[in-house]
Amino acid sequence: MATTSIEKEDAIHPGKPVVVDRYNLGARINHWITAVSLILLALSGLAFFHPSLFFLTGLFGGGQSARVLHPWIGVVLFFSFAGLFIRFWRANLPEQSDREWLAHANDAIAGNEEKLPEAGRYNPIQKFNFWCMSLLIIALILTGLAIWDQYFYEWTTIPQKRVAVLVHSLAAVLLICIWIVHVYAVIWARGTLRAMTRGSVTGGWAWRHHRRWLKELAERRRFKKPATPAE
Amino acid sequence: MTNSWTDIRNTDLVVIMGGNAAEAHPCGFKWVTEAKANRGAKLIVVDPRFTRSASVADFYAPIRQGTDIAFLLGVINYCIQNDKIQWDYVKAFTNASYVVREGFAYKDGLFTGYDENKRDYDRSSWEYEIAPDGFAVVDETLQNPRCVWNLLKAHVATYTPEMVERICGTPKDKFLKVAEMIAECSSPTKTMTSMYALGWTQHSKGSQNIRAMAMLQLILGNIGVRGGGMNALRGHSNIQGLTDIGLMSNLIPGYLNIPVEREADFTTYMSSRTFKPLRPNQTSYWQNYRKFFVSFQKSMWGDAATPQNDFAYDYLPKLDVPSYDVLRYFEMMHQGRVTGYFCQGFNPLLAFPNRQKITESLSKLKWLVTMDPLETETSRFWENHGEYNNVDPASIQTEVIQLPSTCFAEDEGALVNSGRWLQWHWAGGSPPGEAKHDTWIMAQIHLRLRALYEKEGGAFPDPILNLTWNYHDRNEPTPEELAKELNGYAVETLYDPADPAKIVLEKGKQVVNFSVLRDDGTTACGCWIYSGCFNEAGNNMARRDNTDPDETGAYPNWSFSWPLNRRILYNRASADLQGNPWDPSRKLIAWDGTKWSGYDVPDIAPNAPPDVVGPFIMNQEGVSRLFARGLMREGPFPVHYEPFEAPIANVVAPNIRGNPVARIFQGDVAQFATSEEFPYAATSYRLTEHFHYWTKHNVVNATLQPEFFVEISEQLAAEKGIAHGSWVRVWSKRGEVKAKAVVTKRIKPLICDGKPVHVVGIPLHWGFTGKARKGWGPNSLTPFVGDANIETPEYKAFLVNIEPTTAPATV
Amino acid sequence: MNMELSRRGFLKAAGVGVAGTTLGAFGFTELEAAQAAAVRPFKLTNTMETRNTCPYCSVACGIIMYSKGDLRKGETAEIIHIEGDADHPTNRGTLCPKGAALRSFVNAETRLKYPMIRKPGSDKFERVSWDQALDRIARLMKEDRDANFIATNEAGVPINRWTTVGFLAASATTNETAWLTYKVVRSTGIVAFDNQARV
Amino acid sequence: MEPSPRTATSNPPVAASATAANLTERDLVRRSASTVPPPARQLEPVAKLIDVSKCIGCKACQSACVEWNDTKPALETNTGIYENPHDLTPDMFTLMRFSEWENPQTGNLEWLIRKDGCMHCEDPGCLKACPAPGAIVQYSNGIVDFIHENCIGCGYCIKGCPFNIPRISKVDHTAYKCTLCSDRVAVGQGPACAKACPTHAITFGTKEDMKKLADSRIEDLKSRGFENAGLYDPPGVGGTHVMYVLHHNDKPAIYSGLPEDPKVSPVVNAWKGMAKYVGFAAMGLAAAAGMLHSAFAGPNRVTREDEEKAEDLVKEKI
Repeated sequence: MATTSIEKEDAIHPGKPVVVDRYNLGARINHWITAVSLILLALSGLAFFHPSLFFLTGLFGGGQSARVLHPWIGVVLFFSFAGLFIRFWRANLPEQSDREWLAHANDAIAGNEEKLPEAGRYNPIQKFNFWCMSLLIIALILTGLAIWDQYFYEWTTIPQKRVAVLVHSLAAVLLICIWIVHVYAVIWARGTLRAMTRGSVTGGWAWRHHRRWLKELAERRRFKKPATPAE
Repeated sequence: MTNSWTDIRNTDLVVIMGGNAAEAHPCGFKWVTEAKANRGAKLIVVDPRFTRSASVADFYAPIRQGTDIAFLLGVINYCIQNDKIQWDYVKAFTNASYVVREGFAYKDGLFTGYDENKRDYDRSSWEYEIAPDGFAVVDETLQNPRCVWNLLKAHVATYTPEMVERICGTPKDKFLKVAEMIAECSSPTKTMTSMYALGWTQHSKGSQNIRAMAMLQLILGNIGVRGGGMNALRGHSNIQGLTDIGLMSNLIPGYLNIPVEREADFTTYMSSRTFKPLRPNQTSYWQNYRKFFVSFQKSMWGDAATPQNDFAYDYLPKLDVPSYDVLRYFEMMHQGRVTGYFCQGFNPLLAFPNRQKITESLSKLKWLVTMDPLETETSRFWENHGEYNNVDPASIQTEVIQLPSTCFAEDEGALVNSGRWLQWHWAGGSPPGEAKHDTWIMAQIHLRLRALYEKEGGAFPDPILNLTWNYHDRNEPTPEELAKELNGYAVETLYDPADPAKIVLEKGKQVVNFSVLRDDGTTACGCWIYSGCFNEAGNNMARRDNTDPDETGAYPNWSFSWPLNRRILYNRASADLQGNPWDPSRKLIAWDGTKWSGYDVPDIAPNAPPDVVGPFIMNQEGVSRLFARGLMREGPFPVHYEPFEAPIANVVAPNIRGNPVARIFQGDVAQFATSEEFPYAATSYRLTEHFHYWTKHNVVNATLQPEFFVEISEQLAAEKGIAHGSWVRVWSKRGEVKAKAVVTKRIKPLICDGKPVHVVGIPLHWGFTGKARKGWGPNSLTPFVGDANIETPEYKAFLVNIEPTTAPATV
Repeated sequence: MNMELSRRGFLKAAGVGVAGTTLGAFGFTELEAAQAAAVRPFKLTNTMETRNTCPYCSVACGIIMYSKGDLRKGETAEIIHIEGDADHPTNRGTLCPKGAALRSFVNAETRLKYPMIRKPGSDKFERVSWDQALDRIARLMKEDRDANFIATNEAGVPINRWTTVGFLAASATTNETAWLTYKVVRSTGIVAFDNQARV
Repeated sequence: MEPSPRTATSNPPVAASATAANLTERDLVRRSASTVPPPARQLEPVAKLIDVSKCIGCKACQSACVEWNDTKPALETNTGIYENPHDLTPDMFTLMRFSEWENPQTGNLEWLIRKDGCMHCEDPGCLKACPAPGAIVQYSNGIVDFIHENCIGCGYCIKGCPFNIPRISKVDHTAYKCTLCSDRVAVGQGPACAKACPTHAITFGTKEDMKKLADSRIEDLKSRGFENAGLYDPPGVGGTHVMYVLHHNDKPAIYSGLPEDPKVSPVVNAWKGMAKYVGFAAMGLAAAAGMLHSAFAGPNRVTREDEEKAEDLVKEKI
């Protein structure tokens, strides 16, 4: 059970404060490629989604180039996210304790984390986001291919394309919503962002949000050289 | 066409048989759709294939190719049996009442006088009984058993609906429906038009196909009336003009004849061309033959044509055979008896039957000159194109000179449409590269040959050295100059014979029309039937007044229609014996008690009384001929003969193969197949997307119909295991082609004489040059035999076999 | 109803020239100079019109050729468009799929541009000048005519027949070309003279 | 109402003064992904009437269309059918479609030939679907036209069209279809196909006139035994500016799949309607929820105590 919530790169640097490695460089690059792709996709996609946002194609050098770029960025996103998926799917598998955690969702939203069961590497909301993202990205890539007329026109019928384009836009909307939640959560839970910039969090952050993860790391003696104060 | 394209709007019934007007003449076919939409006219299509014409027809009946005569004689029989005859017309305007001489008979498919060895008839019994006064004997009561009507009745009695079904494969009920619809047009107020083309001519008895329909039209009273007529839809833009101007072995412009060897001098020549009327008071317009002939000679050789030398009669070649038509000539070429050949805008390698023979023939030439705006297969017959033209260039010793000529857009002049309108056109584009006008090329050939004869002398140079050549620029005669020669002019000042002081026309002026031509050498006229096209009033061919009084479809002031701007031939026949129109709503001309007038130029002297002078002025009888006398080589009535390659034996004359008088060359007989080896009845045709072998050079048309195919029924496809759109091999005794298979419901097997007959349709537009995909045409397969009268090859009915195959190797 | 069109009566006799057209008849009484923001610019503006006849079948539809450049002014003229002549009584402006694509015939890649000769046994055409080609033809003709012309038959009757050279005439040339061809060919005594009428 | 051009009764003008275009921005009634002011004038609606019963399938319309529009459709092969090119393409705006139908009532073969191409819907699905402002416009006379400078090549028009008409060019990646020869109509001419059509199976004029003409054609067809002859002017798309006279108007599908009751697909309507609102609402709500949460709950900070707890834990285990 517990083994799943630890990744290879996770390690504790004793010190004051304690610093915990959460994401190695590869994971961070992978994440940011995904993030940038997603933002570009959202911007270009929204430009096609509603006329009032068509001006956003200007960011891509115009409508034609936005149309050309969007699906390619989609491909980048897909593979990039696939990388993240491979890295993190185990840590995002649901656990028995998640039920209990979710039963106290109000406390989670209110920030009363002490009332919650200890979370592993990811809490259930994060897991939910992860799986939503995964499913939506699969839906987007599949429907995206169906409407990528330049290369795949022959693969689907027009009625299928119509469904595809509708599903694609709804999936994109949902994905953007999930993304908003994700970004907000990062901002709300202070100290989170450094996990994806520096790759590490403070021990306090881990204690507060992912105590079980921290405990397990400690339990297994996953220690590295002490963090230098400068860090 | 006896009528014009625009006249078709006046019809009540259109019969498309022996043609596919919608597909081959779409814009002319417009007038069929107009007649349908505006007059409620009906359209019948009779064809082996359900064509695009059939797609808009009110009634379609299938027929086996090469059996049209049986069908048409069946309809005539139906009309006679059911008394659907326009009697007044038949009695007054046809030779129904003429009594045929004793000794004439028909039995077992042959008329009297047949000589099997010569494959020809002694036609002397096919004549009227002539009374001591020199006129033909007639029996207006039609009681005489030897009168034409009774002979006809007996002749067509064989062709019952059951017999038609047996021969043609047309189900009896469908035949009867067609016969019934046609028979309705025997009413004087209903007309039918016949639109036919190469589906009738391209048979070994093509002329008789047409005659059979002409006879039917006469019985129904449909010749000479608005919305009626026999309308040959000519294939090419100026094939009418080239025929009129007589670019044929045996013709002089205006349907005069080149002398034959036994006509040793002009007097002998003229002795058989007096055209004495066979009935009192008849016009027999050919009595003017001598005037036209002499005027032609004057236009050719001017001052060198004098009364003393019989107007240079000897300058003309004299024929030892009826004609040196292309079939005969390629046969000669094949025998190595030809040195050089010119092809001006013509592609015989693809256009003539039995391509293998054509290739061999061209390979035996010393030289070949082609003149064309486009690449042709003929000019590259020596070039290897893999399976598509499998020849060895090194072994072909023919020198080929290819001359680039201009196309329509770059030249000026007149083209004659199917309705005999001479329409002038103007040049609008610059020729590509060094391409030159045909007139320049022909002038250059003449001038250089002439210069050689002037300098070196040689074989009989007189006709070359004396050829009239008084053009402003000797190197390139202008279209106007040439048109004026065709119209004719006064060589000397013409005086009125009744009043020698009165000048009719001054020397050098254009004649008003052929009525002023003379036989004494004082007039010149290149082509008498065109006379009037460019007279002192100017270039009448360039007229562009499209008014049409009372919307008759005549357009009398648009261009010029030969003869004399007449729009409907035999228009006198549109009125009854009192001179009143048969159908007042379709008046054409009428007699007002003193003269004829109306919407068209009368076909008869304007003051010729209606009850005296017959409408068919070119015939000695003054009436039309249901009985053709000796003018057709097969006989005075059509008879059903099978094609030389037929899927069944001739039901009415089982011992006769093909047309008994069609000319066949010995080498070709061995290449005629039987239905045992080659069971399927093939036919060739045009598609609407293409024009012969030209449009495969046109990227647009190539796109619209890119690749050679054959059409077969679903049943034949199933029998042979041929998949839709797959490759098939089609072969005859003369060659093979590979094509894509179009499997269609539009072709269905026919039951003929109890046996299923499968039709294989082979369109003709592909070759090895141009933009379209490389392919073959039907002429790799077609037999080398022609019609008995005019030698048109039998492209429309032959036998093949078919099997699935693989794609040809690409080259 | 379409047949009720084009009752314009007498038209100018000339077949060529720039024609003004009354747009008023089609509803736009006031022409505007407004910038066409959308529609493609009308491509026939400032072209020369020349009346001609479709060279394919014998319906002989009237056509109008639109060219850049005017032959009558001695300019080079390039045909940029061809369509049916609405004033023509037979076709009323309509054209079949061949006629409607005439421009692509005029400008076809496989139009011939230069005289060519293929020598015996050769596998290619070689370009020659017109003079070379025509002199060669005249010489070949004369050689054979002098050798094979039959002036009289056995009975001594002049028959003046030349059977060893034949001439196959076109089917789409003008009457005037046909007549000149007739004159030139007949004057030589060629009897193997034929045309497309037969096939 | 301003009268509109009719079927060309004259030849195209060539003088510069006579060829100013008369379809301008101010004649637009709809513009994709944007709004237009009400047009200054209302042109009389035009229509092309295709009388299938007069059509001989000669493809003159295709030929004239290619020549007028200077397109270059590719040379294909024969696949056992008469359709060439095999489908509409960015270079072939109109196509004759052939179907061989055996009439079960009469037993007769009927070769039904339909000229396919843009129907110029009154309620154009392509325009509705188009995301690019001004790439698809509709003029007050009913012509629906693609403006290539504005087209982004996304292919949404293909999804919007109930008739499967627009095609995206592989060359310039913009959508192409029949323009109803807007450039010709703008100077008082009919479309090139209508001008060329040998049998006048294609006619062009005011929609009202074309309906009258259709009535007379239907009457003629009924007199010839086609009881179900009728006009195809489908109301599901608000009527069309290209209409058919069909001998069997009760069975449009036999004409190479002409839609029975075409309308802009509900999926497309959902996509271009509901989805937009729902989508914006959802994204807005998500953002708003975040803001509200942040306002009420404040940031979730790691405390000193948390850090110490962590340090303690680590010390304990080392």
